[in-house]
Amino acid sequence: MSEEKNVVILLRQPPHGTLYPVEGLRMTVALSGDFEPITVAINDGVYAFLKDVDKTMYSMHIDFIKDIDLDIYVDRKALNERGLTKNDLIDQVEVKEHGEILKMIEDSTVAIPF
Amino acid sequence: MSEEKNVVILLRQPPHGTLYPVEGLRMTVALSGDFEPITVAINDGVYAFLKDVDKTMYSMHIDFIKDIDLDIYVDRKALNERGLTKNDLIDQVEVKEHGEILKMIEDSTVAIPF
Amino acid sequence: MSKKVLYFITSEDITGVELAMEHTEEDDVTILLLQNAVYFANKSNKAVSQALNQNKKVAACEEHIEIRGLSNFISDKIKLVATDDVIDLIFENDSIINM
Amino acid sequence: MSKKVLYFITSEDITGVELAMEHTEEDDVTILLLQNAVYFANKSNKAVSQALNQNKKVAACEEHIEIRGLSNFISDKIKLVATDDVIDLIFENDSIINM
Amino acid sequence: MSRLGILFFSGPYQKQAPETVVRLANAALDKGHEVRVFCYMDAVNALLENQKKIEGIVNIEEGFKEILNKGATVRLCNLCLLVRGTMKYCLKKECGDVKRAGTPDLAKIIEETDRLVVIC
Amino acid sequence: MSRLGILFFSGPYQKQAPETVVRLANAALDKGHEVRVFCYMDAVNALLENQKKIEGIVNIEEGFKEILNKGATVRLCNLCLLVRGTMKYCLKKECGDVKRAGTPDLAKIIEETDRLVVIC
Repeated sequence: MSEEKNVVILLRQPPHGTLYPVEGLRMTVALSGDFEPITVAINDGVYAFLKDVDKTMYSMHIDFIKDIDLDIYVDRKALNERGLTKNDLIDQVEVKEHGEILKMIEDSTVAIPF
Repeated sequence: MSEEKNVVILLRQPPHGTLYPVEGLRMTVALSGDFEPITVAINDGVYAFLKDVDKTMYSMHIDFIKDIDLDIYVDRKALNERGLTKNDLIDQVEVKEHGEILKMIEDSTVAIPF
Repeated sequence: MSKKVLYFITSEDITGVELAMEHTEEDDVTILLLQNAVYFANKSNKAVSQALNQNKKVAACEEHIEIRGLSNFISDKIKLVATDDVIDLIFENDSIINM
Repeated sequence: MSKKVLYFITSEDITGVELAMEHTEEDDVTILLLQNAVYFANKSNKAVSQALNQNKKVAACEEHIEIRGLSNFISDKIKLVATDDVIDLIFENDSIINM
Repeated sequence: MSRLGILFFSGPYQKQAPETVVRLANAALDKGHEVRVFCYMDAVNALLENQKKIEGIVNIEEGFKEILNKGATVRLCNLCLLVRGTMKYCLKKECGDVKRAGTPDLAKIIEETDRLVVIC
Repeated sequence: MSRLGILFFSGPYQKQAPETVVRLANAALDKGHEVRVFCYMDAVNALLENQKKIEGIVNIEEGFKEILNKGATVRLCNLCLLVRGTMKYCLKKECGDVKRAGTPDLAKIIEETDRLVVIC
């Protein structure tokens, strides 16, 4: 059954105010043994990937996710709403149009929000 | 010093999704020995006083607050935004215009949000 | 390949409703509101009203509506479901978008 | 009787900023943003921009801005305050509206 | 019979989530389904022993004992317990199939169940 | 020298609040102010013993030990501890002036301090 499951980890909360985003990324890492989870940042979740944000608690998760060739996508709509651009973000994430983000969520069979 | 302090308990969250409103009313009760705290419901806090809401967890607090002649005020603006009217609420609360609610908050020296 | 998708919304975050409304028309989408998300069922909520106008299926956990005293304030078009029915909905749908 | 009032905002609830903006002009009002409320300091936030345009005093906890990497995205008109200054602000004001 | 996975994040007496988890689990078990719960972050504290019963408030410990008794499995994030200092105080195996686990166990739950719901 | 009251509601490792409480208390104490903290709802669990140190994560138990050591008083809502089953596992009086209290003790804190801040 596992090959049929598309797991999406949805990061929607900002880093540092809660431990949710950190735990979400830790979950992506944990699920990567059995699935190919996609990490998708929407709403305030996009703030987790600013260049200047303190990533002490989760940089190792980002590195691990990239080392095993999994993707982290960021919703351009959320960036626009916050006056942010691709250049404000770290290189390890990929900015996608809102429609593409929707498609990823639509195609998931299990979506887990953090 | 205590006679100078106007304490306002601000209920802003809906009942039942969290224990905050219940704990807020319990706090009003607890503070009533030393102060005359005013309880003010704004935003989703107004839902706590619907006639039909299950008040098992906090009806005793409301009764106590009224028994010692303290007031519970509800923001009319918050009611309007939610399509609610005075008639939808229990008799123990008093609906006030938004301006009057603001005045109560302005006049407080300690405002505690729940 | 049309599938049945359940938006399982338990948080006070309207994003789940918005995502459901943007979901492709090809799929059969149901929005299920639980916990404080049932406040979105209030007639005065714009996102849910719009979803109903677009003939999206919107359901709400009856017990969570009732303890909040909301029965009189929600649209007739919202289907109230018992906890039992929630379980059935979960298994009837092919995928679950949790929010 | 004018007094100094501090809106001490530590939650992701814009209500605190809105209440501060509606506060009587007679008092000397400062809006202080901490924790996730510092995201309201983002230039794209309408409520805080409006408060600044009305010449309200808006301060934000510098450390909370910095760990979030927000320094480049906030208005120059927002005063960044160290934790030490937060303590001074608390005692300099006559009353505290927590939100 | 189908298998339901449930993930949640909240401790008891703060948010409604633990109560909802218990209700849904009970309903699923009563319908003959299998139920596997994963407790992440504060949710691990929902399984603490000695939660005092207070009238009018649903006791979360009892709720979990009930679903464990009906055959639900409950897994507690190890690291979440460790940082909170509550490792030693959770319900014991006499109560049913409740034990500490790593985050990869959630992967196992997702793999071995038909649906996963998350209670925020 | 002034007196600062601090009220908060969140347990450790979920929200930033306990960390902010520790920071503000430290800053106030270092400036020579008196600090009194009241822990309500989940916040009582911020004072649990044996919180494991993890690199990169601020240890909340240590933070509270530090401010207690500097003379802060910390009061824990009794009923909140009781329902959560964590009554017996909090920091002991050897750590400083930390003890269980009723909600009326918050009234006392408000009365006896110059300002009360709430960390949500």
